[in-house]
Amino acid sequence: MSRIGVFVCHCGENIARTVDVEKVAAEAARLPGVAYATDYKYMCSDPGQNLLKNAVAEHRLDGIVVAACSPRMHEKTFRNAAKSAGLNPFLCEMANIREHCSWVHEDRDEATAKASDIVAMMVARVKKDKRLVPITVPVTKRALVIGGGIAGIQAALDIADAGHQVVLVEREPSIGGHMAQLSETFPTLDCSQCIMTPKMVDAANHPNITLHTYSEIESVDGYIGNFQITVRKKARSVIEEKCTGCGVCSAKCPQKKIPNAFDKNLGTRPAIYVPFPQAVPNTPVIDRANCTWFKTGKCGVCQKVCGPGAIDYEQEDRLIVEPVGAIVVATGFELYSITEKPKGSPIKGYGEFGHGTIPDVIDGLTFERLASASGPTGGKILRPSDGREPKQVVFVQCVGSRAREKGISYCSKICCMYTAKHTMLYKHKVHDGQAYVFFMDARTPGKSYDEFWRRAIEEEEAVYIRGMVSRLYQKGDKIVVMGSDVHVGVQVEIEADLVVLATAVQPRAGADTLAQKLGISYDSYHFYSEAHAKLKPVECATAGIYLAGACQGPKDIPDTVSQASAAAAKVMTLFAKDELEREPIVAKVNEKNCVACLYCKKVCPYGAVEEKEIRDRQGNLIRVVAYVNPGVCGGCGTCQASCPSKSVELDGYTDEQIMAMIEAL
Amino acid sequence: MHAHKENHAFEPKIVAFVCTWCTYAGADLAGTARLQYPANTRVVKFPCTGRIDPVFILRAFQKGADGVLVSGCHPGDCHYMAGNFHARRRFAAFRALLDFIGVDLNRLQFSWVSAAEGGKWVEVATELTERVRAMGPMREFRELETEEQWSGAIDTPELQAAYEAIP
Amino acid sequence: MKHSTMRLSTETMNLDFVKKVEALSGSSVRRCFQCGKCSAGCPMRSFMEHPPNRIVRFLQLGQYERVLAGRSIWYCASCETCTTRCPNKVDLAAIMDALRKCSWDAKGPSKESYVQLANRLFIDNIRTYGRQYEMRLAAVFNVKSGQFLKDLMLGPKLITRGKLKVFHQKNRNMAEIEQIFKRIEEMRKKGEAP
Amino acid sequence: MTNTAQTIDPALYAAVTDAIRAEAKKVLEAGAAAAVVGWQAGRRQGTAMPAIITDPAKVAELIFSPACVNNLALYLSKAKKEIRARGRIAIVVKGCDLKALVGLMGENQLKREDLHVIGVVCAGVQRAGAAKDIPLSEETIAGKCRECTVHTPEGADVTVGTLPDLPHFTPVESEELSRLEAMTPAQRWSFWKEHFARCIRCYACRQVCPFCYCEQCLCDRNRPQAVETTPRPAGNMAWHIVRAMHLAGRCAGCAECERVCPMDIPLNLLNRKMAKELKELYGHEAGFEVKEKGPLAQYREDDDQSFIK
Amino acid sequence: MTPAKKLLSYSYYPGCSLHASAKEYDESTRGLFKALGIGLKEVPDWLCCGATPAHNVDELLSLSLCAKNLSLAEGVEGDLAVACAACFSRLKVTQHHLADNETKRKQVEYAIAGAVNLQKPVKHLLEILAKDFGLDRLTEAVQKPLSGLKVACYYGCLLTRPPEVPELDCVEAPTIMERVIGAVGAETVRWSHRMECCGANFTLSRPGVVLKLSGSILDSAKAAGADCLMVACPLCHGNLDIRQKEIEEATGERFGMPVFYMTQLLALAVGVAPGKLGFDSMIVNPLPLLKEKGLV
Repeated sequence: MSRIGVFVCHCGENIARTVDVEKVAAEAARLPGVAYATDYKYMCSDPGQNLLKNAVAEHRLDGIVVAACSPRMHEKTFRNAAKSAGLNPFLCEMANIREHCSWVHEDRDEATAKASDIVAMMVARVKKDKRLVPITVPVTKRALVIGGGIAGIQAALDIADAGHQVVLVEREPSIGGHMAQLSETFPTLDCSQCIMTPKMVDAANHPNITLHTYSEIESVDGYIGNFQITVRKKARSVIEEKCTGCGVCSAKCPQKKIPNAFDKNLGTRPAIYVPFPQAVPNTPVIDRANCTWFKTGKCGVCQKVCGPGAIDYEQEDRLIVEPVGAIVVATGFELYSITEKPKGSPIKGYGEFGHGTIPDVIDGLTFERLASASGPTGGKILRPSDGREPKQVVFVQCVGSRAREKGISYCSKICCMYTAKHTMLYKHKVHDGQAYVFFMDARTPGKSYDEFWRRAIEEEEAVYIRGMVSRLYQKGDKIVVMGSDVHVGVQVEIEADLVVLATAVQPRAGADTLAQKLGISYDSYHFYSEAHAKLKPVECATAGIYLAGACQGPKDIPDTVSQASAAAAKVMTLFAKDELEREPIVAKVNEKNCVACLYCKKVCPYGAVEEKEIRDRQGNLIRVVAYVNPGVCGGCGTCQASCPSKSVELDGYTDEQIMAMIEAL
Repeated sequence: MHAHKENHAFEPKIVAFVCTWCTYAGADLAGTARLQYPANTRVVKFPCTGRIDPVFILRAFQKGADGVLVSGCHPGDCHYMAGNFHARRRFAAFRALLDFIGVDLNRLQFSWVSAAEGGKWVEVATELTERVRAMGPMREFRELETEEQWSGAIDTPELQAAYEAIP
Repeated sequence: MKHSTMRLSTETMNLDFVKKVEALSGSSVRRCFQCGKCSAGCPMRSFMEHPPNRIVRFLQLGQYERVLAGRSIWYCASCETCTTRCPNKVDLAAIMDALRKCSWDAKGPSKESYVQLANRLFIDNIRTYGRQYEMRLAAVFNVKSGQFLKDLMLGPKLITRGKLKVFHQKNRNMAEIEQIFKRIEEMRKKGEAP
Repeated sequence: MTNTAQTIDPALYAAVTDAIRAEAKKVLEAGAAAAVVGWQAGRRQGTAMPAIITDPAKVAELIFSPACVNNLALYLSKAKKEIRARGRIAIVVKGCDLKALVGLMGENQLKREDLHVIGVVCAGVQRAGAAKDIPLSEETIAGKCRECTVHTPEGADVTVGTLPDLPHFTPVESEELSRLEAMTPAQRWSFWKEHFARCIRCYACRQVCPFCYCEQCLCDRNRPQAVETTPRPAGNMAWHIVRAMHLAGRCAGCAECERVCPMDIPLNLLNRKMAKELKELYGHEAGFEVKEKGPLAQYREDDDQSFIK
Repeated sequence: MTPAKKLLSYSYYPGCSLHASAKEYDESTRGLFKALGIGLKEVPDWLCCGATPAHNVDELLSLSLCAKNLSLAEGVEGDLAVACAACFSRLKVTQHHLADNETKRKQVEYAIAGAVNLQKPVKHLLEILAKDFGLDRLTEAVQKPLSGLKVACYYGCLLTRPPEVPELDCVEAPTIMERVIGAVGAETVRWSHRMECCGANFTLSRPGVVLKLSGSILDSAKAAGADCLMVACPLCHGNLDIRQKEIEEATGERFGMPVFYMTQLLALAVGVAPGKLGFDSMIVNPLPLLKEKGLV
């Protein structure tokens, strides 16, 4: 006969107001196998937990049901209490009579009856509970950071400074990300390159950081503490070890007119190139699609001029396997494009803004390149169409953002501030120019942010018009902006020389594919999902994977850096232990009954099921059975539901436990 | 005390099989938001809808449930990536079988309720409770429990009395 | 009324009217966040006393009198530019239709009688002839609106170019047309249709 | 294809019998198979029973006749499992039996390379209780054979026999299925309730099913007890529901369960219904090709979920 | 390249205007289709679609009228070809709307005492020419290329709106008219007011509106260097052609810009006799322009 203790919590008034807790305890006491039942005002308080611990000793309890709040709230608390009372923590269960009962029902009799039922179900369950021992797995104290923008660099530096090895993987030929493209940064207007470049160099030179640029994640295996990452190092056609970064190859390359994506195609670059002068590593890459050698088999100039002989046309992609214990995902964002999207894409372009066909309608990042001292115009604001200095510039905010019609309903968060910054930069560079901004709401929460926005209006004389733009069209060499001012209720028409659209912040293309490789979840826009919006903002629901920066949602630089450091701190917390404990909610195979139909293997989302051969002492194969690798098992139990003979059982959710609950109804 | 409360002649027993990550959390959210719904639902928590064996549904009906609710994460949101996709097929087949056996499928509800959908949990639980209330008790399985072999019907006064005595 | 203080209370905000408009139009009113894109592109804005976004704003505040009393709703050309470009999928063109119907059913407290008159004659024409006969439409409009000389110069020009038919044949579906009108009236009488 | 005669010409069976014997002799003598699983004449006139022949001299015992109802796949999945230890086995299969073999291969119970499959062209077999030794007709042919689509097995190592013209038979099984589908749930419930109430839980259906090869059946377990084991209506209902569910997407329709049922419960109706549903839902048909994953072991992200709120 | 020639045949809903003020649209449509070998059979005793006035004040009436026309069209084989942009929009909206809304569908079904035909494909002439017939075949059929003629294609409001309903082309930046007229050799101009409102049915009640809106359309087309406008809607045509003189008087600017129905130009290009295209019923005489370009 079991000796179960039942502890009914009042939760102050939260439960006791609608549930007659004394009655629940009294009825519980009458249940078979219950040795002790009581109620208490706050079970989770120190005295409450002591009450529980004393009762375990006094009544020699071999199982506990705490009828209180949701197990999601306090299961850990009470299991720890049980543990310190000498009881296996998995013999402690919670009956949720708050969230599932007292808070959702008003009738006291009904709520009390329901609470008693819930307690009875949990008592029946706890009788079938087994003692479980947490599983320990060793931790590989090496971290992978995916993405070499400011988020990835910050996270990598923090982890490396703490003394751990870091593998930093970047898709582009250079690290730096979007921040390397920016001119100045709000709200202080310090030069982006000046604060970014030193960090890039630090990351590259750090003894604990291994840098893989021009590389992508091929596959991810394993689990927290024990991931195996396969990195695809794309063929650079340049041997990194040999290259000195002298730049002769780029200078001599006969292909010069390739649009430079880093400069938003405003400038050009050769076929063998570094994306920008401050690139890290300063090792060029051959753009094979545009290289004469690769297109025609003729040329070879770069190879001829390279002193160290670093050019290798035969180079192939390489796959490198990196064992790591934790992963920081920092893949960043890209800007929404107003061009017409292919059929089937949920995102629509802006036909009313010309679908991107009007040359002097540009996006915010293009404006950054125009304003950047290291940009294609040397920091002069010049129109892409004719290179003239625009005297009337119209900025339009919320293009794509907050527009459910266009497939995006969220606020991109950074545009209000960078548009204010743009008006200032413009005014600083074109003193006789006038900036106009069409906006819906100015969202400027943040330290010194609102003051910054006000400064754009009050001191830099930007004209802010509250209202949206219906249409843009070319008229001669001007762009007619048809907008409205909803404050005065009139239509506004501006003949602009340049129009800058603050287009929406979106996750990187391919964010979903990477998420599938990592086994992390993402929202309908493909932003990665954190485990808890408030309390676990940098953790993924998948253990051992952390998020930093705009891949999780639109973020400005201060927020991104904070989150990157937070993710790094989480990695360090993980690395502070040599071994990890995890809940032993894993499936086990009853080898006696298993007939190896391998239904379990077919449905396992984790690939945790293997075939195991049972041999006799002579080594003859007797039969094959299924085997669940407890390190890989995620604990979903799909195998058990699928197994015809129930020869695989999920600890913590066995058929016995569940049937007992159903039967207690 | 509660003037607005209606007195029903029949209070159905509803068993809800839910996954811990989405629907259980959604039901918690309904609690946190103090949304009200009928007190007929009894929740059995699973790690994932993928763990829910059709046998449990059958067992619940046999043990006196008047309605069964099965609920988990929306497709694509499964904490275990694909548990709910497997569950979806399994339940599609199982409900076809129950229908063919002659169980009124209005007593069996499947839903996706995410951790954020406290309101939807309330809606689903309320709707099923009220629908089953209108249908009356699940007599079919309960009658089977009372019957002995070879007895096609409750045709003796003793059996009738025994049936009436079932709570 | 135009400039008087808007006193807001649950009594002065007629939200039932808003719900009716939402039901008739099949479009949410609340969803609008007043970005003003509708007004920016509205070809008829300069003829209206309230720009389209303000019409929606008045509805959000339950101020239906201000909407129905104005001429804005009758100056909407149903070009659907607003609906097409609304970032929030507010179907303003349908809301305008719904408002006109409300005004029409209430026998029009609006100032804009010419447009209403033209609409009424147009629909009467359908009921009587099954099709439009522009000559008749224009002539009756001018008589009823008291603008006997309007477009006087255009008429003969059009007739000589065969553009206005002076005579017309009866449509063989006339009885059915009448039935459609009758059944709609009947449904409305029974409260089965809006 | 249709003939005007009302019976099936028995010449087919005699021809097939000869061919089986020749093939069996060949493979045994050549050592290509350690044993041949087939049918031999039963003790009573006009009956047949399974046979395992290892001696080439005894191949003349093998026969094929309308009485060869047994699905021999059973003899590889569980009944005479030990013979598999002898090496490669030759097995004589009708089209419906081959479907079971294919299913078992998909479930890792058999390997194709371990088998020498002798497919026989089959025009049909007898229904249970039919008069023996007369040509098959509307009166005597088994229900499953009336709508058979696999008279000629595909994918065997050798296939023997030529299909004669067949008379038209009433498709009683699909008619019965449609009749049930047209009923109200309450009517269906009382239909099944009456049938299941008769069940004596002899488990002949389980014994004869090639797919019921579990070491321990869920329904025999008592910790926890998922299904009541005594032959009472409640447990019977549960047993038949669990059985149908476990066979869903796997059962290839040999209808042996129904044939062996001493209480005449129309078990194959349940199997047919599940097969039909899974075909409609997921386009799955059991037994035509070796599939690594059955319909309930895989999914598509866009599977129907119209029944889920 | 060219797909195998197939015989195309359509049921035809001309709409009220095409029997009156826009008769040249009707004539040229029939002429064009005959020349291209496309069958066209008028729906007998069709009714007015209700146009803008009906849905303006009485949606149910508007839907019922269109639904009635759809069921009348059921009797005539082939997809329903519609010339007038307004009728096209109303018929499409009716199908789109009633497919989604069961309540309204029931009401309409009661009003017209029959089922609503949601299946009959409703197609604008442009769609038939560009998609069903094909631009390659159109080019092949050209006898008199319109080379040298600079055309401003004017879409107006209802050819592509409301979004998601007509599915004719991109709702904001359509090119179907340019592609069709380009296929017969005309030059098209890039201009800004292709989809601005002309003032529509205010032509009767508030002509002042029309003068302003249509005025800016003409202005923009002229500034872009167009010789003429091409339209696919009788109402737009009315405002731009019939009222052009008044607009000139009001603005003091001289346009003299002929306004063609697209079928007139296409028919001319495929060799239909100019006399059959109703050029004489246009208020702004197009003949001088056509003579200048050597097209008549």
